[in-house]
Amino acid sequence: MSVEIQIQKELRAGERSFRLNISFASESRRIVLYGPSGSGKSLTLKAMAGLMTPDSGSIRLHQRLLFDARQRINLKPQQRKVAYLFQDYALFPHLTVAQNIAFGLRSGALNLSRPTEHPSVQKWLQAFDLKNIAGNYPAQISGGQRQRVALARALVPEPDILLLDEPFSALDLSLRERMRKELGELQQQLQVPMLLITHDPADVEALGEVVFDVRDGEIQGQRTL
Amino acid sequence: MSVEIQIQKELRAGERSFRLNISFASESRRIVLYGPSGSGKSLTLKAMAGLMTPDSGSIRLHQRLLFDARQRINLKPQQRKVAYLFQDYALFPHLTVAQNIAFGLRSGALNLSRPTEHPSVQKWLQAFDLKNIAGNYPAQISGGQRQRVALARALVPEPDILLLDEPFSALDLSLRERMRKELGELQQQLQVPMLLITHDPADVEALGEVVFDVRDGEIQGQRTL
Amino acid sequence: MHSVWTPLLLSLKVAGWATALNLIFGVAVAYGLSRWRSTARDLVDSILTLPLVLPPTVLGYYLLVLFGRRGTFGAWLDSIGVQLVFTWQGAVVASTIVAFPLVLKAARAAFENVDAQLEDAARILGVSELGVFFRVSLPLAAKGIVAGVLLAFARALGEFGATLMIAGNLPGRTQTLSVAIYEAVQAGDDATATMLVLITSITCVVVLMVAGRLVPNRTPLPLR
Amino acid sequence: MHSVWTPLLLSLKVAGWATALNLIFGVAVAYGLSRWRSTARDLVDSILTLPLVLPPTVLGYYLLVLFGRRGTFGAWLDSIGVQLVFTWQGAVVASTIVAFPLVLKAARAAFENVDAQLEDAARILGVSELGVFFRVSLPLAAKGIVAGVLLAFARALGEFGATLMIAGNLPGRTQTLSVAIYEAVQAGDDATATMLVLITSITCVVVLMVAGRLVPNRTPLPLR
Amino acid sequence: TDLVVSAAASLTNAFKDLAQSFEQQNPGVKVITNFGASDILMQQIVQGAPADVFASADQTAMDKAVAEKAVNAATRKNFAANQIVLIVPNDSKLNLSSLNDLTKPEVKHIAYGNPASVPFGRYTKVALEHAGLWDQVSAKGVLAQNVRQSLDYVARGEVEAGFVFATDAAVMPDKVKVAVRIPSDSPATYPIALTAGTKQSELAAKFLAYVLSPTGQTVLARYGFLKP
Ligand SMILES: Nc1ncnc2c1ncn2[C@@H]1O[C@H](COP(=O)(O)OP(=O)(O)OP(=O)(O)O)[C@@H](O)[C@H]1O
Ligand SMILES: Nc1ncnc2c1ncn2[C@@H]1O[C@H](COP(=O)(O)OP(=O)(O)OP(=O)(O)O)[C@@H](O)[C@H]1O
Ligand code: MOO
Ligand SMILES: [Mg+2]
Ligand SMILES: [Mg+2]
Repeated sequence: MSVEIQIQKELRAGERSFRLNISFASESRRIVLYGPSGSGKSLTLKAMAGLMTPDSGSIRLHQRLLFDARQRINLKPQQRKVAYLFQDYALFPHLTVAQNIAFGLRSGALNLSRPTEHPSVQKWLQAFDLKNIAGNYPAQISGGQRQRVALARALVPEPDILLLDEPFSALDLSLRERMRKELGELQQQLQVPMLLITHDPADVEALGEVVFDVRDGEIQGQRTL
Repeated sequence: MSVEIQIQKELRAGERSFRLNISFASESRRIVLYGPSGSGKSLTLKAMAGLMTPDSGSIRLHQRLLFDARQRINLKPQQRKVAYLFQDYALFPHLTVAQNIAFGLRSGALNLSRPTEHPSVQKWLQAFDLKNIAGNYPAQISGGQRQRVALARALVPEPDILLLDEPFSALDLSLRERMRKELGELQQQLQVPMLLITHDPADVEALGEVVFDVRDGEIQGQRTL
Repeated sequence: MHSVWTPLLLSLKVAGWATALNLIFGVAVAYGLSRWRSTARDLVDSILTLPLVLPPTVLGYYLLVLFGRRGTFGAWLDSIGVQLVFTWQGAVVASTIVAFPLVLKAARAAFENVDAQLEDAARILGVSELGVFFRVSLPLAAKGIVAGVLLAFARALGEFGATLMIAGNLPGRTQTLSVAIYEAVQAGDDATATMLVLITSITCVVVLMVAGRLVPNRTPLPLR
Repeated sequence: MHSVWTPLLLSLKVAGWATALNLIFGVAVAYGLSRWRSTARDLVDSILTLPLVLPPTVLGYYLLVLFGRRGTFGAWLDSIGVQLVFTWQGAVVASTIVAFPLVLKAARAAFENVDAQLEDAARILGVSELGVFFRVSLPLAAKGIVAGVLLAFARALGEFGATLMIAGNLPGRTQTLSVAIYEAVQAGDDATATMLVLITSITCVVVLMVAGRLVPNRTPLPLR
Repeated sequence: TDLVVSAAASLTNAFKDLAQSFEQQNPGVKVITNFGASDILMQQIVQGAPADVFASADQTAMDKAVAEKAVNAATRKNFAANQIVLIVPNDSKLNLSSLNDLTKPEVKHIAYGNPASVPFGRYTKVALEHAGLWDQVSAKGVLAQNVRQSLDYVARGEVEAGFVFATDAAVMPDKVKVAVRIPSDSPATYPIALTAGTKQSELAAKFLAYVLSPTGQTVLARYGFLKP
């Protein structure tokens, strides 16, 4: 199994509580999570990335155990080697577009000194049409530009899995198409699984092999395309 | 003319500069701005709301002059009576969903004391399916929930114009349809102009009468549906 | 040695007043400075930091010159019946001035950290500038401001250099805990000094901890 | 009266060292506290604020007892050839301790204001905790930290109570500007006092203004 | 070589002068003065501060230093004396001419040193106890931390009267005037001694001898100090 997840989590906020109880497994390398707003899609991705610790269950990626409540295994986000596109981007406001994209290329205490010269930064600046804003700060760019920067930043470190939370929602149709193609090619080339949250049927068609329907915190169904 | 805008602005960021030169006028009450990422749609809305001061030009709403560079007229955001949905929501992180929605109901130094009891707050909590998260803080809700809260907050004060920057981008299809309907009805009822930025052809079809194509900071064309 | 209650209560009264005054003035000036777009801003800010850089005794000396019966300002105060020298009100003035920069700097940094877009969002919703201040800027800056105010409280509680100068050392009337501690240490009365130091320290820790809890912490619990 | 240069340079040396030490320790402790999930956290924080609440002279007395040759710690320092009493290094220790809470509180408030999601974003990108600290938390907290550090510098420049106790008042060796001002005021030498006060004030304003400009201000220009 | 001399604050001007002339007579020697309240200087020395000579404004501080074995008791000598005086602002209209006048209701505040911690306060207390006025006066007391503060309060007219050393009263003849001289049967004598920890006792002893020498005594007399 390339991805195997089976987790429970109770979230309390104010008087309300939300119960997440997700379990699915798939050999497919192109998985789409589909479901209404507030159903638990983003939380599922967060659990995989190590940003949310489930109360119980386990998460397995290829044969690697990322999380297991019973065995008390809980890899740090750093060790999980995932690419994660935050639904609200989470760009570093104090770094330029190029520095944001290059961020994951160094794991130590210093930023890459000349980010625009690094080949993979160049590649994604080119691919996502960000060249002319490479020196700008996040506050100086448009919504769609931010989303593209966030995606490029996530993809640069060449991860073991791609976790993408609505990666194209802020983009116009032609850009969407172009980026779908880029992303599809990257995924093929890296041969890593991709978990995608989207509301756009065109994304499902172009990038999905298996679609899991999420509803009220549970997987309610599964379709293979 | 219900909306008449003709503005110029030069934006510099780092070595790059972007020139905004927007001019259009329309009697229509349902206007869509359509165009690729980074073309100047959000900036145009910001200029109308009074968050960006153009270098030259003027903005007129019904017969009211909101901005005129030559006459040195520049109404404060407070005086413009616009509803504005920020592309990135701009929810108040220290207030609950209900308090966020009720924010514009009071203009003084205090928040409304029992926001959930106010009829228009109740109405929008209901209409946008936010009832059960009314007491939660923005950090505790999902992306789509945030977008709906932001939209409800903008609509509550019953404004003279609706400026909506991709209001449904984070929503699933069925919710989108439902909200389109609600919004269309509100607009009809208030009889105020609506300026909508969207990438979704279904939005254009359902809510647009006139579509202006924005490209590289300029209006490049106009279609009437 | 008097009972320890008299100086303790006096200290709390003086520090409490000084803190309250600084909360109002410090926050107001900080907000003004953080919105003021002018190159003179940093100069004014630095000048307002000076009470911190002058040795308190020296500051107290200048206050005495200013507020004393023969000082220009003091003569006027005297004529309206206000007496600062040798009164606890004098101690409040001294402590307030000494602690002022702490609130100012903290509050200014906090205000400048508030996302301007949120303030704009409030304006568009028709909320007055006063409303923007009280409903957006202030609550979002609260954490930083409270940190500064607590520092100011501690500093006011510990102030004795300037206080000693202007409020004098009138046992039971203007002898604050700090002054009493100073006395005890000077007199080599280590036992009393230690006891007083413990009392001040405990008071301070208790006040800081209670006050720290009064600010609602809205940071959501992390999910892990 | 010596030339004013000697005490001025000495003051800058002492305040500079004290500021540098506080920058390192204050920021480190603040970061630790801001990440530490424990109820003891606020207690530790309040206790670390105590140097502010003790009258400096009293603090100086305790430092003297601790670091003096007869003190446990002082005896050990003596055995390795370090002498703090009557040396400028003693003044550094005193100023550092007195100003420590200013950096601590400011830095802690600043760190707690940093969006935790941004730190998580960095972790997911494989960046080590050290990298997260230096590349995300620290730059985003910089504004608040700098505000605190500048306060600490001003406070260290103005410190004389504790300094006088442990470092003494040795012209040319431990007589800082503040101590010299104090002495001039005591001696009734108003002219010298005023001159020295002006020098300190100008020095402080200049240092604060220059330092304030060293931090890159990344707030984007508002569009209006 | 450096010689560190810790001397009472009231000796500031006189000892600066002495230090200078001592340096002239002994080329290569640098006298480093450390002026402060006698009790603070004593505490510093007790805690092992590297001072060589201690000159105190009264016997109590020196006694404590001796008891703590911080000074070499054998070298202790009285080298000067001072007088406690009651001063009033120059423009005072109260006509105070004896200590008894301090009980007048017009006299609201009286400044003097804290007997618990400063020598001139201890002298004041002794004198007032002697006159049987301690209780009445201390009810109006404003405790100064040192002579100068007491002097300053009087000079500014913040208090109606105050006690200071005669040597200090002489510093501001245009602002304060002496109302009462305390009878000299309770003289304020200043002791000096070498510290126990001095590493250059020879040079320190030389300085001590210089203070006691006719030249030294002349200098002290110039600043208003009396013979011990
Ligand atoms: N920190 C939190 N504390 C409490 N409840 C939370 C928290 N984060 C999310 N929730 C709740 O959990 C549910 C699932 O949230 P999640 O973000 O996974 O939704 P989603 O499927 O991604 O929706 P969307 O498409 O709107 O982004 C929502 O009802 C949300 O309100
Ligand atoms: N504060 C700013 N300073 C400088 N340039 C800016 C600033 N804000 C936006 N820009 C630039 O202006 C251009 C138009 O931005 P705008 O936000 O209007 O785009 P948009 O049409 O809304 O795009 P999107 O669909 O991606 O949100 C972009 O190229 C952007 O980089
Ligand atoms: O000379 Mo003293 O020690 O201030 O009384
Ligand atoms: Mg989501
Ligand atoms: Mg936009």
